[in-house]
Amino acid sequence: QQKPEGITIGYLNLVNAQLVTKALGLHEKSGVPIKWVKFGSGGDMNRAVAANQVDFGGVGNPPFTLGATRALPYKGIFVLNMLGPVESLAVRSDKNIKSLKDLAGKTAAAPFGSTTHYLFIAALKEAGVNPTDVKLIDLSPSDAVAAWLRKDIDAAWIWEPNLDKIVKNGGEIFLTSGEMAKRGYPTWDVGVVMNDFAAKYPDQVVAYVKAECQGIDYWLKHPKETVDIIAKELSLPPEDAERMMKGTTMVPCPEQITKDYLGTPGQIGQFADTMLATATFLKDQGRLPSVMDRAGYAAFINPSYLTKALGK
Amino acid sequence: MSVVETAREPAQRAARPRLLPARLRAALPRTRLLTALTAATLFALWWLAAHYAWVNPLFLPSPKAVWDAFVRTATVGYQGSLLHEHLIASLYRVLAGYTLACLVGIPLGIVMGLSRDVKAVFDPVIEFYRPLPPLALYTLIVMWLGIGDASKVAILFLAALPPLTISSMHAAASVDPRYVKAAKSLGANSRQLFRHVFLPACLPGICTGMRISLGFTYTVLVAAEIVAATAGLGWMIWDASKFLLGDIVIMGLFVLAFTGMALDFLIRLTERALTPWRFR
Amino acid sequence: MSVVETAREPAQRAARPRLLPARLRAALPRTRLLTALTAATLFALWWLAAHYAWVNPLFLPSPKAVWDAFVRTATVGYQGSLLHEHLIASLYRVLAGYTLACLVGIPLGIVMGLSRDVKAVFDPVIEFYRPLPPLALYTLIVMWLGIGDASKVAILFLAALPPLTISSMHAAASVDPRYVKAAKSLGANSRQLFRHVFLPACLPGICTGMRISLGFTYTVLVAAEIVAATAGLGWMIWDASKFLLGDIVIMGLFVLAFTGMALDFLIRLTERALTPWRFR
Amino acid sequence: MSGIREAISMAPPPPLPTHLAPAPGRGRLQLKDLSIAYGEGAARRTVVERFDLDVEPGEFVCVLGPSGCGKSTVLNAVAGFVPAARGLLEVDGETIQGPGADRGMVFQQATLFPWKSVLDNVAFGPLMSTGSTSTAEQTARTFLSLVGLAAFEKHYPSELSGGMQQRVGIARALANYPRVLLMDEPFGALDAQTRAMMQEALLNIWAEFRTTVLFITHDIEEAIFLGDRVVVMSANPGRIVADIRVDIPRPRAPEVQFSEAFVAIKRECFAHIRSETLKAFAHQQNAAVPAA
Amino acid sequence: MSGIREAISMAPPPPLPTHLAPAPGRGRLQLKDLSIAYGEGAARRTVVERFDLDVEPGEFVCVLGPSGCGKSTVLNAVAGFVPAARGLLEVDGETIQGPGADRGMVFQQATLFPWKSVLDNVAFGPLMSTGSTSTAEQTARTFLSLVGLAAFEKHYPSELSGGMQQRVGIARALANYPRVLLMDEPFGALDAQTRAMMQEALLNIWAEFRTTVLFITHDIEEAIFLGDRVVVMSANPGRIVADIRVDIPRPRAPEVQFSEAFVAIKRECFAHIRSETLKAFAHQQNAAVPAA
Ligand SMILES: Nc1ncnc2c1ncn2[C@@H]1O[C@H](COP(=O)(O)OP(=O)(O)OP(=O)(O)O)[C@@H](O)[C@H]1O
Ligand SMILES: Nc1ncnc2c1ncn2[C@@H]1O[C@H](COP(=O)(O)OP(=O)(O)OP(=O)(O)O)[C@@H](O)[C@H]1O
Ligand SMILES: [Mg+2]
Ligand SMILES: [Mg+2]
Repeated sequence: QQKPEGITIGYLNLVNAQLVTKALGLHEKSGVPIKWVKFGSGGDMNRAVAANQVDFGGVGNPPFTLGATRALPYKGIFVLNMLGPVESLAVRSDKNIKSLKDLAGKTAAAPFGSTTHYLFIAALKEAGVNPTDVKLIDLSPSDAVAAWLRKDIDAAWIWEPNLDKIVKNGGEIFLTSGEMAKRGYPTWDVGVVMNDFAAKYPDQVVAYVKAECQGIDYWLKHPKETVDIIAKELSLPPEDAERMMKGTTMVPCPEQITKDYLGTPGQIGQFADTMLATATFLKDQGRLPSVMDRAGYAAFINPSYLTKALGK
Repeated sequence: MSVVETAREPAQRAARPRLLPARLRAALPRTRLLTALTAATLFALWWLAAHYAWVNPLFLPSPKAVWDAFVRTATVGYQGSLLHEHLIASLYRVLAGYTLACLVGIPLGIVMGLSRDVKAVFDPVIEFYRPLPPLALYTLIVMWLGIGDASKVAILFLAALPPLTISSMHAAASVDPRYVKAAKSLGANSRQLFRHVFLPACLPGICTGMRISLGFTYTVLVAAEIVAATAGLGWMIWDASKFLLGDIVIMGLFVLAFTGMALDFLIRLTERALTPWRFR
Repeated sequence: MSVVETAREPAQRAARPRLLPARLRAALPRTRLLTALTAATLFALWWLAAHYAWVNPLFLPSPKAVWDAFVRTATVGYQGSLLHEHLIASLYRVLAGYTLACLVGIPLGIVMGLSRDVKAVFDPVIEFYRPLPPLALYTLIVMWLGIGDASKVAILFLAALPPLTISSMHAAASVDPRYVKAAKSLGANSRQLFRHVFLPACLPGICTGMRISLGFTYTVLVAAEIVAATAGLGWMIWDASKFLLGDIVIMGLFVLAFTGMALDFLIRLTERALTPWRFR
Repeated sequence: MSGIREAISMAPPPPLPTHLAPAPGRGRLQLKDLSIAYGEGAARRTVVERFDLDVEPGEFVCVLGPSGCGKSTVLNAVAGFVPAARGLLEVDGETIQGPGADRGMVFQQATLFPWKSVLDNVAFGPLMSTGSTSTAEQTARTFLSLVGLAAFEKHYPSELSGGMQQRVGIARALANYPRVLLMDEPFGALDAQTRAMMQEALLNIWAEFRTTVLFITHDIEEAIFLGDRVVVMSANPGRIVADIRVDIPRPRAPEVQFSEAFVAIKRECFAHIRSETLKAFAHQQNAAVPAA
Repeated sequence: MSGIREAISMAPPPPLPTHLAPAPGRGRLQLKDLSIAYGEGAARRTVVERFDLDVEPGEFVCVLGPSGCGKSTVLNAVAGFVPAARGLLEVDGETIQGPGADRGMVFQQATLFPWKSVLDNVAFGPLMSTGSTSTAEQTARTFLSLVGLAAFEKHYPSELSGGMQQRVGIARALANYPRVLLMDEPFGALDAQTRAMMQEALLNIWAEFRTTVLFITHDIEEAIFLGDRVVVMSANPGRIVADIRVDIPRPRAPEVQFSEAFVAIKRECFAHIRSETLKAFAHQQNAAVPAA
């Protein structure tokens, strides 16, 4: 089995151990030239996948569900990160918002198509609030800050580092993505590989996952150094980088193949359930024409490379 | 019939073979036929590409799928608004931004054309911001004007302004001074000069600027609507593209294109109405 | 000095009071002074707004912060590329798309101007896609051409094409037939006619189109670079705005504006070089 | 004489309304020791120098001269567009301060407003002074009939031939009842035949409406055919070198050009003009020869 | 005669190189029973009818006629731009098939190429035929001297006066050694004095370079002053109504216009032209009167 001439890795504009892997050059150690391409959103990543422009990538659960339902040729192979307080719903502290019900009639923002958009609707539904009672608008995190400062919006479910700007300007954290995960709505980003690439170079995929696992280990063992890496990679102040790290959960590789995450080949874990839930949500939203069953989504998760990498 | 040939043209016309009877030829001029043929060919290619899946159907849905999306959006709606509501929301923004730009840009341009001093003040400002992509300005504008229609209208306004101002300026600066002389020697005072001579003399140039400006403004529609919109053609396309809804995207593109052509046609009519002497 | 007044102008000039000695007046014409004054006023306003925090510094950083961002980006870089690397990446894309558009659009436009049949085939296609916002096309283009430079160049190409084609078409269609007649009666054959008469006669119109087109192409830069770029001014601004790095955004806008004005200047020079007879 | 009327379908002009009748004795034009200069500082150049001209009310004076000798400059000074550097400029004893409706102007290219109909063009002057559209249009109709173009009132200028446009231009200038009519090569852009027609038409109009006319031309025959006097100017700077009375009785038919009196005056003008022209050409040519 | 040479600073022309000497007997132009029509179907209108003209080699023939009578149409037919509906069109016995370098053309507006220098404009014809820039430029220099503009070879046309432009236009046409020179009101846009200068200059050039000339004009004096023959055309459709031989000896000075022979021919032409013009005007006016 030969090695590929080069590998294109698409990575997301957010904080996780992949930045460590990139900064430490862990993939480059395999000797294959690596091209790193940064994507602003999972939607852009999906487009690149559809155009067969990357070999590896990363997407959040809504774009992954979307891609799976529309049969994009990729598989989820490891957990990039679980989203905790790095993504939170912040509300205006002086508006006396005690429960989600108090948001009725207020204007709130979330970037549509993102994990927070999904969580926002889910949270409202769970609290018995009709989502249409809240004026939910599509704003990117930076625009949400601008709108917040102008007092155009009273709540926003966005992520760091912009979340902090809202909190510092009269906002308070009301609900975090981590809490939603505990209530059964986990949100995550998953690393994916293109089907063609995996079929041609399975060993390379295993090596890739192995290197990612090293990055995760480094993150967990050397938080201080990681802060510096992240700050440098994203051109952010270290405080922001540190806060963002704290809000993001890295799952050690051995844990990833438990039922709470990917599961094992043949017995896919909770990620498939999340996908099904997300698909149902998107369908309700009118943004997905149809929904597959759980098995359909499970077929898009392939933990076998990870098990091989872990030597099991 | 080329310009290179025009010198011989009128007489040669007589020699052209006539394949169709006169009445049919009048109804179906050659160029119309060719245009129709082009459209038909492109459509056929699209149909074939979709039918034989030469292209991923996610991005190039079949004509049928696009038509279905059209019907669905027109009757059921997309994200809570019917197609015509999206259209109206967009048209309102475009026309509001454009009209405002006309109200500001045309007088400003005229004054700039008349006075070198005023030009010296405003010209660098306009030349400076003109090359800036509207997308790059957009967070700043949200900050100033919020997430309502105001910020969208402002982006469209900013896009519409430079072509209007620049062409009004040129129009005003190039008014034939002989008309001014003639009017003065006929006893016109400054106010009369402006109203009866200056303004109509500038109108053709201003109309051209209005046409260019409207076309340009229209291409900024999506950029203007990606912020906090809940309806609008541009937003619909943007939103649908996030969710890989190719049929909605293509359908939206068609609606945009036809609306754009219709607006261009309308402004040509306006031009005719405003400067009838040029079309006699 | 207004056009309305031109009729009396030359003689009145003598009567103007002279406040500055002749040499100073020559070096500092009134309009230059006014322009400098405008720039200074705007700068002062900016400084004051930042200093007294009239505007949230997240969105309007102080001139000092912007300058620091400039120095930092120029020496340390932003996201792995130095400022000049961002600039070069963007210029490369703009010029590649634009050059391609010139290579396609100018000949196509000329042929369209010469032949009604060719015009009938291509005109509707161009008129159809012209109003489409580049952002709306972007999903499709990324899909066709991927995330590399090709898709960015393609978006810029598509933006550059219509103004070039349309103005070349008008230029070709409005070549004075008397020149053609003169050349023919001097014994020019078709090839010579094209090279010695037709092409130079079209050049002024084509140059105008080239200027308009480059200006328009430039405003599409951010839209072209928002997908999967790793360098480029447009991408830098877009990426920085996501992280609310106002200093980088504003710095980027300045670089964009100055580069845009420099490109415009360059194309004016080219115009002069290509059509020297118009500048005597 | 009847030929031209028929050819350009001019009805015999309606009798002028009494208020239109020329005020006798109005329209005396006096230029005394007039000098005009262009430019500033070192570039200042005197274009017209020591120009003396007295025009009687109702007189038709033609000014001849080589190109660039300052004919238009003098006319523009009378019109009030160019100030005199020195000397006196008076109409009926009033010093000329600036452009005004009392001096009507007709230009070489008919400067009709393309955006106004023929009627509105002619009504322009009356509208400016009275402010009433209906009065202005009524006056305009009278003058359009006078130049034989009543049927074209709804046309735009671009729909008329060059000669017709010039006739509208004349009507427009006359509709203001000017004391002096200033004409700067009004027929210079017309072909020879149209030009001849227009000359006859102008004389017919002037016969009805005896205003003072200052008429500039390059064409010796035109000057003699039209004028009571022909004034010949020199070049660099423009001065009067000859002032010739044309004693050919009116009304004049085109055939007068073959009369002895006509040919005699023509000979005289020709001699003056030719020497001035040769001087002017030599001057021009030398100025234009490149340094290279 | 020396006046004009000095005035436009024309050196006495260099003796023509031998290859430039006019080929004797070349340039016979024959139009027989020529008819030309424009338009198609119902709109087809015959503009020129039964036009017969024989021009000897080296003869200077002027065509006079009212505006719109078809003068340009005939010229365009000879130039090869407009096909004949009927009849014969021959130069030296060869039927005219299309435009060609053997028939040089000079237009009313000098159609110099604004993007070429004066030299390159004149060199255009030779360059087209020889393909060699240096040969072409050499020829062009000869002809520029011929028209007295050698010093202006590097200028662009827009930097020249109207009269100079026309001289370049003539040099450009001559540089092809045409058998026939076709001139369509070449001096129509010039002022009277420049026009007179240009007429003299043209006669001087033609004296050196005796090519056949077909010269169209509105101006009776111009036609008589220049031509060996004056042909007068009627309007609607254009036919020849008079063909008058001008027996005034050459070289002609401008003063010939006062000679008896000249005035006699002028009278004759005038009578023809005037009646034709009145007809043409009446026709035009009726056609133009609006339905409204
Ligand atoms: N606005 C001006 N500024 C400077 N010089 C001028 C101006 N107008 C005219 N001149 C110069 O004044 C001189 C006389 O010009 P003017 O137009 O009066 O001549 P003209 O006799 O009317 O010529 P033409 O017969 O060509 O119309 C010319 O040398 C001209 O170049
Ligand atoms: N290309 C054409 N198509 C149709 N009719 C034409 C065309 N060119 C000329 N005509 C008509 O043919 C007639 C003669 O035109 P032509 O230009 O030969 O006249 P002319 O004698 O040169 O007039 P002028 O003295 O005004 O130049 C006119 O009635 C004109 O309208
Ligand atoms: Mg003049
Ligand atoms: Mg003609």
